[in-house]
Amino acid sequence: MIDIGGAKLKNPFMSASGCFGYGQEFAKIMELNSLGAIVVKGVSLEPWPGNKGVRVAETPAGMLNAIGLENPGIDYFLTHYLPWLNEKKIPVVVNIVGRSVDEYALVAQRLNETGVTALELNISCPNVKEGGIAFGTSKEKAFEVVSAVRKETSLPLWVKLSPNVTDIVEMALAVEEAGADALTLINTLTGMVIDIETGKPLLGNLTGGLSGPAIKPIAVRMIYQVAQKVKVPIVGVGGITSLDDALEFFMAGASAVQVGSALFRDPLLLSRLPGELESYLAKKQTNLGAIIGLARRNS
Amino acid sequence: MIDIGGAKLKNPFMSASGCFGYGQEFAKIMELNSLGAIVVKGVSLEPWPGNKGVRVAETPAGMLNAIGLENPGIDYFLTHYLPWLNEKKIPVVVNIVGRSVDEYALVAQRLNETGVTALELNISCPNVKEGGIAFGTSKEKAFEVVSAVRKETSLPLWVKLSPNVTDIVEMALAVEEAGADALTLINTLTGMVIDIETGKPLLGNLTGGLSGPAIKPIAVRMIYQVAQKVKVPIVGVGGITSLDDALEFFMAGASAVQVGSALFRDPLLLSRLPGELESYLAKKQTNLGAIIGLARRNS
Amino acid sequence: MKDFLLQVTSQQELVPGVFSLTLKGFTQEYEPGQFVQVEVAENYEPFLRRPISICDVEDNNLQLVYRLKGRGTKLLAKKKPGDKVRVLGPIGYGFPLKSQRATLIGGGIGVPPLLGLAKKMHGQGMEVTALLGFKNKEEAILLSEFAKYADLQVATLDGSSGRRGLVTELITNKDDLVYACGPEGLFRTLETLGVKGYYSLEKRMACGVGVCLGCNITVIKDEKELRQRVCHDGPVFPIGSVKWGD
Amino acid sequence: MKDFLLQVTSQQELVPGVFSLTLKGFTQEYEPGQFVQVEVAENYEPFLRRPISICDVEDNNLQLVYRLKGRGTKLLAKKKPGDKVRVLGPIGYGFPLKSQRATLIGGGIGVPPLLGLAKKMHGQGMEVTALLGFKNKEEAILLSEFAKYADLQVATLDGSSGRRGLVTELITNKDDLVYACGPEGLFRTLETLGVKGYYSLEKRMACGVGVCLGCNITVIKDEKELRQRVCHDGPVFPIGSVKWGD
Ligand SMILES: Cc1cc2nc3c(=O)[nH]c(=O)nc-3n(C[C@H](O)[C@H](O)[C@H](O)COP(=O)(O)OP(=O)(O)OC[C@H]3O[C@@H](n4cnc5c(N)ncnc54)[C@H](O)[C@@H]3O)c2cc1C
Ligand SMILES: Cc1cc2nc3c(=O)[nH]c(=O)nc-3n(C[C@H](O)[C@H](O)[C@H](O)COP(=O)(O)OP(=O)(O)OC[C@H]3O[C@@H](n4cnc5c(N)ncnc54)[C@H](O)[C@@H]3O)c2cc1C
Ligand SMILES: Cc1cc2nc3c(=O)[nH]c(=O)nc-3n(C[C@H](O)[C@H](O)[C@H](O)COP(=O)(O)O)c2cc1C
Ligand SMILES: Cc1cc2nc3c(=O)[nH]c(=O)nc-3n(C[C@H](O)[C@H](O)[C@H](O)COP(=O)(O)O)c2cc1C
Ligand code: FES
Ligand code: FES
Repeated sequence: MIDIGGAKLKNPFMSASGCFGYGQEFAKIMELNSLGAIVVKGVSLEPWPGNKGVRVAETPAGMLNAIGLENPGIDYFLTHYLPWLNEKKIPVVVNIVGRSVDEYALVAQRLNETGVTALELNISCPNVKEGGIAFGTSKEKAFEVVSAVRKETSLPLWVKLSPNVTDIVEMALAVEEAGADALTLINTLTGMVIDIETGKPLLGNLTGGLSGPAIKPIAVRMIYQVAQKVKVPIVGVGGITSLDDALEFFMAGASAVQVGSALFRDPLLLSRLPGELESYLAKKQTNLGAIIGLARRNS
Repeated sequence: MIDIGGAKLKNPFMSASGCFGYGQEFAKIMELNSLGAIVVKGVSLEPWPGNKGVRVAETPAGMLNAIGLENPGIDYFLTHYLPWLNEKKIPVVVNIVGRSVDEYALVAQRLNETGVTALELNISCPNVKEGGIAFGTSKEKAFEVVSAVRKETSLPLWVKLSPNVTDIVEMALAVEEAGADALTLINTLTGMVIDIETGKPLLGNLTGGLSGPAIKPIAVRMIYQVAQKVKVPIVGVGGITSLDDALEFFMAGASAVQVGSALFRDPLLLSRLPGELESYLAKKQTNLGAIIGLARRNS
Repeated sequence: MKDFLLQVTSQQELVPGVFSLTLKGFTQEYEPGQFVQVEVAENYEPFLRRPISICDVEDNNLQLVYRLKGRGTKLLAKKKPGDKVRVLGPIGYGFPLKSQRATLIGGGIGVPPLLGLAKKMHGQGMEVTALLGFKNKEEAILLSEFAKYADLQVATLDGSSGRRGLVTELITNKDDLVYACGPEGLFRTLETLGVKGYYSLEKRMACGVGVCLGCNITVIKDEKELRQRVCHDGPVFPIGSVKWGD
Repeated sequence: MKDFLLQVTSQQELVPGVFSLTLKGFTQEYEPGQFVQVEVAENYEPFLRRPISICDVEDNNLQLVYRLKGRGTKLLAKKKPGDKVRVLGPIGYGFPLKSQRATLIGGGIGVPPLLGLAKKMHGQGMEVTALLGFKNKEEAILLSEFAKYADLQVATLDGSSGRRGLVTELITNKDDLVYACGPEGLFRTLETLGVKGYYSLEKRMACGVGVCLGCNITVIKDEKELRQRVCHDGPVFPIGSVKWGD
């Protein structure tokens, strides 16, 4: 058993939020039970319609998405998706999105006593009440939203950081101080693709979030830097496509990892990873604990 | 003729600093005259030895470099490289690096009356005098170093911004106010590769700068955002491998572009681009001016 | 739905720029109108799979007909017999069969998925009319195949084959249930004409299986606006149900 | 130096995991010890070219011998006769010929570039001894080729071919000028033995042509420390001149 800030997982592999829906589609092609946990698509207080126009674009070794956090809201999640997931006895981590501190807090509150395993705050959302600056790019705002949610929940509280910042360590320390039990690193980097045929940005939203192998070196670097400074465990995410990639994340300091856009090209990846890790550990006669943070201890 | 903050170039294609040396090697396989300008490897006041150990690593659709700005210093540059370049009558843009405001200013001063076409300040260097924070990640420090150099030179002054910041527009506005004649966007993103065989970061310097196609969507986004806010022209760089890529940069708002790591896989790319652009413009019956910023006007 | 590693048995250029690829070992049942997600490169360049409609399946041989567009289809066209290709499918909901007569309307590269449909309808004893539209004679594909299963009529923009004009001008019986595949303009014309039936949509996709919400559109059902995924809830939707430009 | 688009004429697995690739149309003169930068994929995955030493050139046919290591060499091994490969070269400075007698010392995958050298020396009427070291008999390559141009002696770690032990144990004449290629350990042993001559270095490269400074090392020349690029100023350096671990 792996313990990520109080959440107990049977293996360190999870789906990344927004890349696995609420589990029902992938259940048709794999055993959801092979996952350490499912991290569901971001859930907000009310339903969000998301962005108009083209929402995904391919980029070199990656992609942009501008879904705009479309989701049916917490009530619908609780009545339509969670019961099914609970029945399957899979640990569920609920990714939470909001446009104000209150919205985050209210969603968190609604998840008490629902049997979910952990909360993951996606603080990359713009704070509409205060000028639209994302909670995830200001350490004061991040501190504020995490503190507010902390008051509402005793569930394991993970906070997912945005890489679009000058100093990731400062952000990590702020949310740790505010009461986060674990950190998820990293969300997407903001990017743009221009369609040279039309001379316009391809995405309806103009910009989108860059994910996939392209961002892996940035994720590994941020995890390495943050792991040296915080005491809480880190969940690594960003460009993982194979066990070798996951090992880089563990060695950088992640205690568990999430796989996102790689599932779009290799939908069975998450069903293979736990077994591949076991074989690797057996062959090397070691254990996961010895690998986590190895690169920091070695250098 | 293209005018980039007072620098006159016959076409909008340049080498990116650090990816073309001082021109002598590429001169063996191509006509240097086909370039709009050569941007030379960063030059400092004294010789810098650079980093130890492995200095380059391949990443998905890109690479990391941790050269550590090795260079023989401004005196050597002036006596050994510049005369040869001047003889060839190629516009030379000198990329300047320093560890303190004074170092930048002194290098700039030495370049007066030398016939160079423009200066490009690489402000991604750490400010060793003040705690090692890079000039390029603090708008106050960026303002300070650009102002100091501005006082020493009447040459066209380009400032090359680091993408490792929360708010690229804020940085751009600060250096514009400090007197920059043009902005170069973007330098590399900080990343890390871990060698899972040894369990150590692969690069001697631990982290390195990510370049190549992987970062293209981030460069395009930053150029698009900055072009809306500044009056000075923008030189785009980051992941360009083809004319199509360059067109994205022009449409985002770049008036000229630089090509860096793509030269390592396609060394003749820069010799083809000017002709390809001409054919494209002729076919579309348009001109470069009409394309620059098109995506901003269209959206 | 299953992730198959299939072997190429044939790759043929039907007309310049349009290829027919046959892959053996596709052992799942499918409904015409469903599609597959094709991995075009073993490394992640390009990164995403490509959605391609199922044209036909015969003896577990999956036939895909696709037009060269960008990098992905270019790489697909390089596959040779013996090469392996990863294919996830079948995906989505196909065309529902609801009557004894049907008019299939295909435009350009929208024609292929209607072939399997014509074949299935013909097999069930239905009376099938196939109206196929192309730019010109040089781009007309699959005509002899359609002729086996349907009363075939062709329109080309330049009149080089069949009637000159738009494929929708071939419609004579507006009461037939229509099954359409082609560009958005064709679908809008069908809506204007007021015909009933189904169309098969395209939208840029990432996952192709309903988890990323990259392909969402708004659909009107029972006078209510619903958010639907083209990949998972479609790609076939009732004519007139889609809110365009969303 | 030129950027060639060469056609594969043969691809052969010499021993498990070691391939010999021949490409036609390499029309430039070269010095043994020089290398080429090979583009292994047409798209940018992997992104960088791979440096491979020139093993031999005969009638403009470039022969490269390489060992499977990671993604790049794996892709290279998939090239078939008729495929085109981009190759930039020849790069760097080769082995200088300075005497009438020479001992070539190769270890493992360091052996191939010495073949062209042996051939050239033999062609100039020099007396050549070739000492080649391998892990075992199964990994021994190019023996019959070397035998044509040199007095050949082999060592293997397990004694399965030639003498059992390190290749450096085969050295009898310490006065010969030595030309070495192999792992760093071999080079350090040569330095300890105090022999004179040249070794050919490897370091991770990006550009391979001297512009990125990715492969810089410190070299001692006339008692002064110099920064040199393995790709552009080497890959051949005088034995004893390199400051290791830099
Ligand atoms: C459900 C569905 C079924 C399809 N069936 C067929 C078919 O049977 N035959 C056929 O020729 N084409 C079909 N298409 C279109 C086909 O998917 C695109 O032509 C193809 O993805 C282009 O890839 P590319 O790399 O060649 O082009 P690029 O333009 O380089 O592709 C770049 C990105 O945009 C996406 N993209 C580009 N055009 C389209 C498009 N029209 N629809 C969706 N995504 C697109 C690509 O998938 C890729 O992610 C279908 C599309 C969908 C959604
Ligand atoms: C001047 C020179 C000449 C060489 N000649 C030969 C030869 O004749 N035959 C042969 O088999 N090998 C030779 N090598 C080593 C060869 O370049 C590497 O084995 C090869 O690049 C590995 O690529 P990969 O993608 O298979 O491995 P990966 O490990 O996946 O490569 C990842 C990255 O590391 C680099 N890299 C990995 N190993 C080495 C290495 N040993 N040296 C330099 N870069 C490396 C790759 O080029 C690539 O950029 C030579 C290297 C140099 C520098
Ligand atoms: C289509 C898509 C939707 C996403 N939705 C969310 C989301 O709702 N909440 C969130 O925190 N992250 C979301 N992400 C970010 C991923 O969870 C992950 O952090 C990022 O994609 C990097 O990982 P990857 O490279 O493995 O995809 C989304 C990513 C993608 C590609
Ligand atoms: C090997 C290497 C060395 C570089 N050296 C410098 C430098 O000295 N000064 C500088 O401003 N940028 C330097 N850069 C950054 C490039 O000029 C460019 O901004 C970056 O690589 C992104 O462009 P690209 O993706 O086209 O390579 C270097 C990049 C590389 C790959
Ligand atoms: S493409 Fe992902 S939901 Fe349709
Ligand atoms: S590899 Fe670029 S200088 Fe040697």
